[in-house]
Amino acid sequence: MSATTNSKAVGVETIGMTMRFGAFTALDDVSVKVPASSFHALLGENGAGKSTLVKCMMGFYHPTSGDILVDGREVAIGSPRDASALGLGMVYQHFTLVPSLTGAENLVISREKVPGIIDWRSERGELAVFMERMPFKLPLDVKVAELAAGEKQKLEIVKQLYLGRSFLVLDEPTSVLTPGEAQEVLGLVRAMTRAGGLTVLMISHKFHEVTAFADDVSVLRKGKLTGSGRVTDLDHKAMAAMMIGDQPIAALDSRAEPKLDAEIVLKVKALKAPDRTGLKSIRIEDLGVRSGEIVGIAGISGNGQKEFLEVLAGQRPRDTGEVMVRGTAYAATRAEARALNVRLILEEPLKNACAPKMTVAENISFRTFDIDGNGKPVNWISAGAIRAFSARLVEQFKVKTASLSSPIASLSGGNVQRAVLARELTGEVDLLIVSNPCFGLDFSAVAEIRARIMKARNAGAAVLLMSEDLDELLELSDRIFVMSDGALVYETPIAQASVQTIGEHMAGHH
Amino acid sequence: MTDTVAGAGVPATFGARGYPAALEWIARRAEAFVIPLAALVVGMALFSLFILAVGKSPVQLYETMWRGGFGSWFSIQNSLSRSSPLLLAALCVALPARLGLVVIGGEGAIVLGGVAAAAIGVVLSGAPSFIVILAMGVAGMIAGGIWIGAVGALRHYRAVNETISSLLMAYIAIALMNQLVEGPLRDPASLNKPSTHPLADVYRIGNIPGMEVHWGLAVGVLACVLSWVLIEKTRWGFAARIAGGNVRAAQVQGLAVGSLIVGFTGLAGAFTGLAGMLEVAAVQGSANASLAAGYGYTGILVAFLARHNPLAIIPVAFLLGGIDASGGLIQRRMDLPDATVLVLQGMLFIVILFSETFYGRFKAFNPDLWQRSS
Amino acid sequence: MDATGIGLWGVPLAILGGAIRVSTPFIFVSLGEAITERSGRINLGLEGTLVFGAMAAYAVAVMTGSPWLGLIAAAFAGLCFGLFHGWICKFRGVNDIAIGIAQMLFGSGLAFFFGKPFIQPSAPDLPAIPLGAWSNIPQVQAALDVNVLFLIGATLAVFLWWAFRNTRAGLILRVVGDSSDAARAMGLNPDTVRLIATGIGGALAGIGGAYLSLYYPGSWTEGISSGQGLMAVALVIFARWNPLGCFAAALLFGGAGALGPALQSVGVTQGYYLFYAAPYILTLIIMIATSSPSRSLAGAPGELSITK
Amino acid sequence: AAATVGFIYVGPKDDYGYNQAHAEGAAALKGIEGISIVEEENVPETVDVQKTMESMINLDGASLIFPTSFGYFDPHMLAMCAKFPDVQFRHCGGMWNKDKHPMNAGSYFGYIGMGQYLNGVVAGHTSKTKKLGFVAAKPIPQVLLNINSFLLGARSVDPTITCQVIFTGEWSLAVKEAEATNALVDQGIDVVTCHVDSPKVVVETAAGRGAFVCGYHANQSPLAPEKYLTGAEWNWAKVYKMFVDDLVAGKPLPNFTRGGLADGFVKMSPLGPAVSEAARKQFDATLAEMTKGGFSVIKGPLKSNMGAVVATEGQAFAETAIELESMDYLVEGVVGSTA
Ligand SMILES: Nc1ncnc2c1ncn2[C@@H]1O[C@H](COP(=O)(O)OP(=O)(O)OP(=O)(O)O)[C@@H](O)[C@H]1O
Ligand SMILES: Nc1ncnc2c1ncn2[C@@H]1O[C@H](COP(=O)(O)OP(=O)(O)OP(=O)(O)O)[C@@H](O)[C@H]1O
Ligand SMILES: [Mg+2]
Ligand SMILES: [Mg+2]
Repeated sequence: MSATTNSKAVGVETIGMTMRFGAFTALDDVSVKVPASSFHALLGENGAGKSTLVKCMMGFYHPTSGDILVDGREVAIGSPRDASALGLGMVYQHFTLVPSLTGAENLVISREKVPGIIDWRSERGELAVFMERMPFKLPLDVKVAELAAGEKQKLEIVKQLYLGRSFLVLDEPTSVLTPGEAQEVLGLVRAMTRAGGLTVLMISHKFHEVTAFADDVSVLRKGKLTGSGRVTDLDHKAMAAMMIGDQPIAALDSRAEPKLDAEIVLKVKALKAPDRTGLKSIRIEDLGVRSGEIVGIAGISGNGQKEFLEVLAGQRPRDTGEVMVRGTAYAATRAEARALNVRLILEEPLKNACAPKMTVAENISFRTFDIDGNGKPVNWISAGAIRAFSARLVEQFKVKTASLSSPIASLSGGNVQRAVLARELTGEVDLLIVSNPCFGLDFSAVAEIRARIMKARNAGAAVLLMSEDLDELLELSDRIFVMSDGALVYETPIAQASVQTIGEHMAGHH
Repeated sequence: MTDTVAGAGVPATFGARGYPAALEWIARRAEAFVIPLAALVVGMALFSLFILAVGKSPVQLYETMWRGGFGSWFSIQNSLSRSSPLLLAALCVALPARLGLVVIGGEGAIVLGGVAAAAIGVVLSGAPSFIVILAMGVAGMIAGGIWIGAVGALRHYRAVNETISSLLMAYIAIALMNQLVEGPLRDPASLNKPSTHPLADVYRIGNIPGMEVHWGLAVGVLACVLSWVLIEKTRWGFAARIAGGNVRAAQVQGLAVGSLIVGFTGLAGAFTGLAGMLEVAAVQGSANASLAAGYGYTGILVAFLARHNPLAIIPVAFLLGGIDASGGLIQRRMDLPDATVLVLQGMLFIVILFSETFYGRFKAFNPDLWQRSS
Repeated sequence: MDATGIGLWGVPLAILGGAIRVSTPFIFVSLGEAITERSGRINLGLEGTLVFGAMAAYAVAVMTGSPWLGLIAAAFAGLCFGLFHGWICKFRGVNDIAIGIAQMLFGSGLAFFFGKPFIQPSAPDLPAIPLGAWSNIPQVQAALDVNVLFLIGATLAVFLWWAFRNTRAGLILRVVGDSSDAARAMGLNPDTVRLIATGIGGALAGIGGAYLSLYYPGSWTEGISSGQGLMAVALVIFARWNPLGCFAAALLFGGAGALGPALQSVGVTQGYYLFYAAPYILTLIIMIATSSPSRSLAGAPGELSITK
Repeated sequence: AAATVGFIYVGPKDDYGYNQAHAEGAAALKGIEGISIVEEENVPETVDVQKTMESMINLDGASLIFPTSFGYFDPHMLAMCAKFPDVQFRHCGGMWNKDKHPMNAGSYFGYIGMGQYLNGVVAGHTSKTKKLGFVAAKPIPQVLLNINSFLLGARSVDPTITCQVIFTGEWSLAVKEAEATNALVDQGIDVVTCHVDSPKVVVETAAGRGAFVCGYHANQSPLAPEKYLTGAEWNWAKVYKMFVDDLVAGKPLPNFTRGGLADGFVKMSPLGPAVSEAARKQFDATLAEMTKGGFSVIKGPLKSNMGAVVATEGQAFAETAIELESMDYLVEGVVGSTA
């Protein structure tokens, strides 16, 4: 087998890469040089062309023009197989593990040379030896579908190491990891670059990661290379300027003073519901969110946040307990949500909050298609009214779309989330339930979304914010809870919050 | 990517690119007609090769087909008659498809709808005819609605795959129909063709005035139009499209997905049950094994060819009826077996379905890509 | 009970014999379809493939006198149908379910068209292995007269079950069926894999058809298949894409199908239509009992349109 | 006078059974001067058959139509009779009734029960186990009469013989027919016959299991030369010729035509090699008696298998007896049920 971690690092260089999708130029004459054994960061807004660039390097896309040099030699990379043969590997932005295969199967089948008949006994033995050398333990015998997001991401990276890559591309590798896990993963590859066994090209939206781990940085903007340099020479502001030019970044409203006696909008009492395995259950003893405050819920993914959210969204039956919104029992029906002004913003909106093939206009009108201007229910759909309504919101929330009748799936992730924000934050909002709203988005989009949430809070909405991003929670919340093993195990007001203590509770060390 | 909402600041009669709005409107809609028609022609050309290969004349074949299916008022009525049950049967597939469900067991709703209608017709015998006919229609719709609605309910509440359950239930329905028609509901006078008691003539549905086609055609067309209005113009249709596009998003919006699924499958089944009732009231005069004539299965094809658009079902069903009608003449005139028509249908439909790959490929149909060389 | 009949024992024996006799086409079609669906495509057209396979096998057997050549012809014809489906469905926007339905018509139509001259002649049968030779009861001998294809089918089921986890080809198939993106990132071409998988599926369906016309019931008529092909495709979902499950489902279907005639033969003569519906009722009940809304369809290939 | 005659079949023309028997009859007309034949196969008993008849009339100018399937009569053929009073319709099955039905309609049928009785005679001689089997589609009078005749023929040889019947529920269902045949043979039955549209599968399966078979509809002896005893066949050529001769001669066509062995509407397949001398003798004798006329299959004392008296001592139903056409019982000795 080919699993070695002590191969020799190679350098990769692109020269004049240009990639067109139809009439649209996603990459325009981009030349980037990543020397062997370096840790290179690639920055850029959403849609700047970062993923496109690295996919061209991997043979996943065939560039319109441009060349690739590996260790100074020009090579032809026609498919991911060719890249693999050259020692080039990539952890894709969207998982490329096969959900119904086990970890071990995923590792073995990704190898370049797989025997016709696989001798699992010896493979397992060799995998066990290999895993010994890895800094984290992973269950290799369960289906990938059953792994938590963080575990999947680690497995993606382990897979690349297992394949003995000399050059590794990481496309937003830490977006689903906790800060601790991110440290661990990036630390590992950083150490390998230092040891001369690996070259890393990382795409990230997180400046602090870039500063902490990378040697060099290149920045793309609208498909063009707008700058590059040593990380040590650049501060965050300079990088941001290269990314977005001098366009302004949405600033967070200053936090209005919380009123301690404000109405409790959301009240959850003695809630018990089965989790997705059906074997365990989540239990929320007592949770209240007042008008004008943001209550954050921290936790490592897979500790019941998703189930809690599903209960609040009416997608999961509960065994016992009650959910009250402004004093009335709430079962998340459309009528209740409308009467009580409850809104939801979820991660990965295309998967959770939109109908991908319906148009932008239709998606924006999901909340309002069945009422008229005065909130009265109507039975007839008016295409004109839907267009007019969504045209206004598209403009107001700066959603970039070719037209209102484009399918929403053709928008970039950031713009999909903007469209959802437009839908959910329009009109009166008394309770806002938010989950990982900025997942995978660039910093300007993130800033804008956070600003909108804060604005809603200041306008009197009660906000329940579940996030795996501790920075986000610390930035936005008034109080923070930690969810672990299906229960809220710790509560702290923001003033006393310590990353240390929260982290310990998240890890279940209490 | 960069331009935002189209149309802003441009005079209403001109589109964003300065072409007359009417031209853009036509261009956008022309695609849905031009591509399938072109496919039809290509399919027919391919079939010509087949016909040449077996030593017959394609010219004669198409001439015969035209005469048998479309060439005269008689032929057109013949085609319309054959297409009328297909309209309702196709809705059994097209409506659930809006919710992302693939239902293939419409045959079950047809036979049970027919049996229920026949039974009610006999029970109410003696009552005024419009009441009986109405009651039969309702009975057929309830029976079909329950049958296919159950498929939807099983899908939503027990996660039973609707494709297989609807197929299984179609077989079960046919067995049930046979058992009832040869057992408790049998008219002892129906000697060699076990049937329910025949409907009195006053309870029979006649032809549309001026046509040799029974009212089922009008009912079918009306049902297609209503279904289209339901899907495209009402909040339930909109909600169903959301649920079909992404169940999770629909749930988050507080839409009652379960009710939508049961409602739409139930309605689909009801329309199909009505097809059974029409077979009884307009054609057979009683319920018997002839109810299981395969309309439910042909309906699947019609719905897929119509891309689950209820309005498109109307011409597609007519095309199918026409091919079917001309099949007889082909047998008689050209000494070709009945299977010729199956081969023709298979070829045509494969080509038409394949033509879907050309949607969105032609600039002529997409005004967004038009550029004025100014 | 007299010496010649076996009375009530006939029922279990008929179920066993029926399971062996009737299940074989279901086994082949559903195993073929399991391969196809595991690659992320669904081919509803196997009914047409089955019927054409039956015709082709019979015709070639009549013309050459060799049932084995007939079998090969059926497999080859099925392969062609499968490859066609696999090829045409790779184009963007082409719906695999719809193409399958059209191919159902096309396959049956071609079979009926070219099969006319072969309804009258008799073709040699595929041989059976007298596994019941140890018994001196003729009924047992008859029930255990097992056609080689049944044994091949059983072996194939076990082999596929093993191969899906233990061979490169099996893993590649599952990768492609579960995630096209993952497959592409590994440098696999999903379209090619699906083409091959659909081709194999078609070939197996053709063999299932050959069994119908060359062994049981062993003649070519236009009514030779009463929807076995379509039902077998549905059984794959029922079997959760597991080859052993397909085998078990086919046996269940064959066995339950023998219930109606067997019960009548021992004098249970009321309500035979309902007995005939037993396979469908039983399958539906098992499906309802084993499905649960809190779990998605376990084992469903991620790229499969019908379960998405 | 040139005339066009239309034939409509419910299944494929070459099914080795019911439809083939009619198609052979139609084929026999093809040489007749001034007559052209149009045929359509696989026409379901729905509005399709109405439109097919209309199309034959409107587009082919058919003046005489034979819709051959039983289910075509009511309502389909009757509707067309009313619509086209100048066209003659003759339906196979014997449902026409001059009090109820128009005069341009009519029916023809053959007394094939007699043939099944002869099948039974041979079967009774051949069976060692004294158990016969019958694979039947549906429990309708025609089928019940065939089953009863088959058993009574056998009982004329040995009154202890029984006949097991299995209904498949459909006119054409290959696998089920094969299963039914296997189930019968498993019960020790050694002679099988059937009444389904296409007996091919039953004949081949039974012979394959080593049982003897009697055919139906058409001559199936090439399918099982060793095991085929005899068979009750239609001889529609004779009937159709009769009609067409009248048509050509310009005579009015009869509305109600029936006949049996004596009239040549029905014939028997040549006796197979397995038929014993004794069987041959009784077969010939019975056939002669039938041809002479006045032979009754159903005659008293006779009970149904539910114990009801169906014919009292001295009561006999000739083949033409109208009572036989609403038969709803299986006679004593038949194992099976009518519902
Ligand atoms: N398959 C495709 N077809 C058409 N256009 C594409 C395709 N893939 C990418 N694009 C276009 O190329 C642009 C660059 O996309 P890319 O995925 O490279 O962005 P990115 O820099 O990786 O953004 P993110 O930070 O969101 O990952 C996008 O705006 C998109 O419009
Ligand atoms: N059907 C389509 N037609 C045109 N463009 C498409 C289509 N599907 C996807 N795209 C383009 O491909 C990209 C999908 O990639 P992705 O979702 O990663 O977006 P992105 O460019 O990376 O932006 P973001 O970071 O906001 O997600 C979109 O930006 C979109 O412009
Ligand atoms: Mg990207
Ligand atoms: Mg992205």
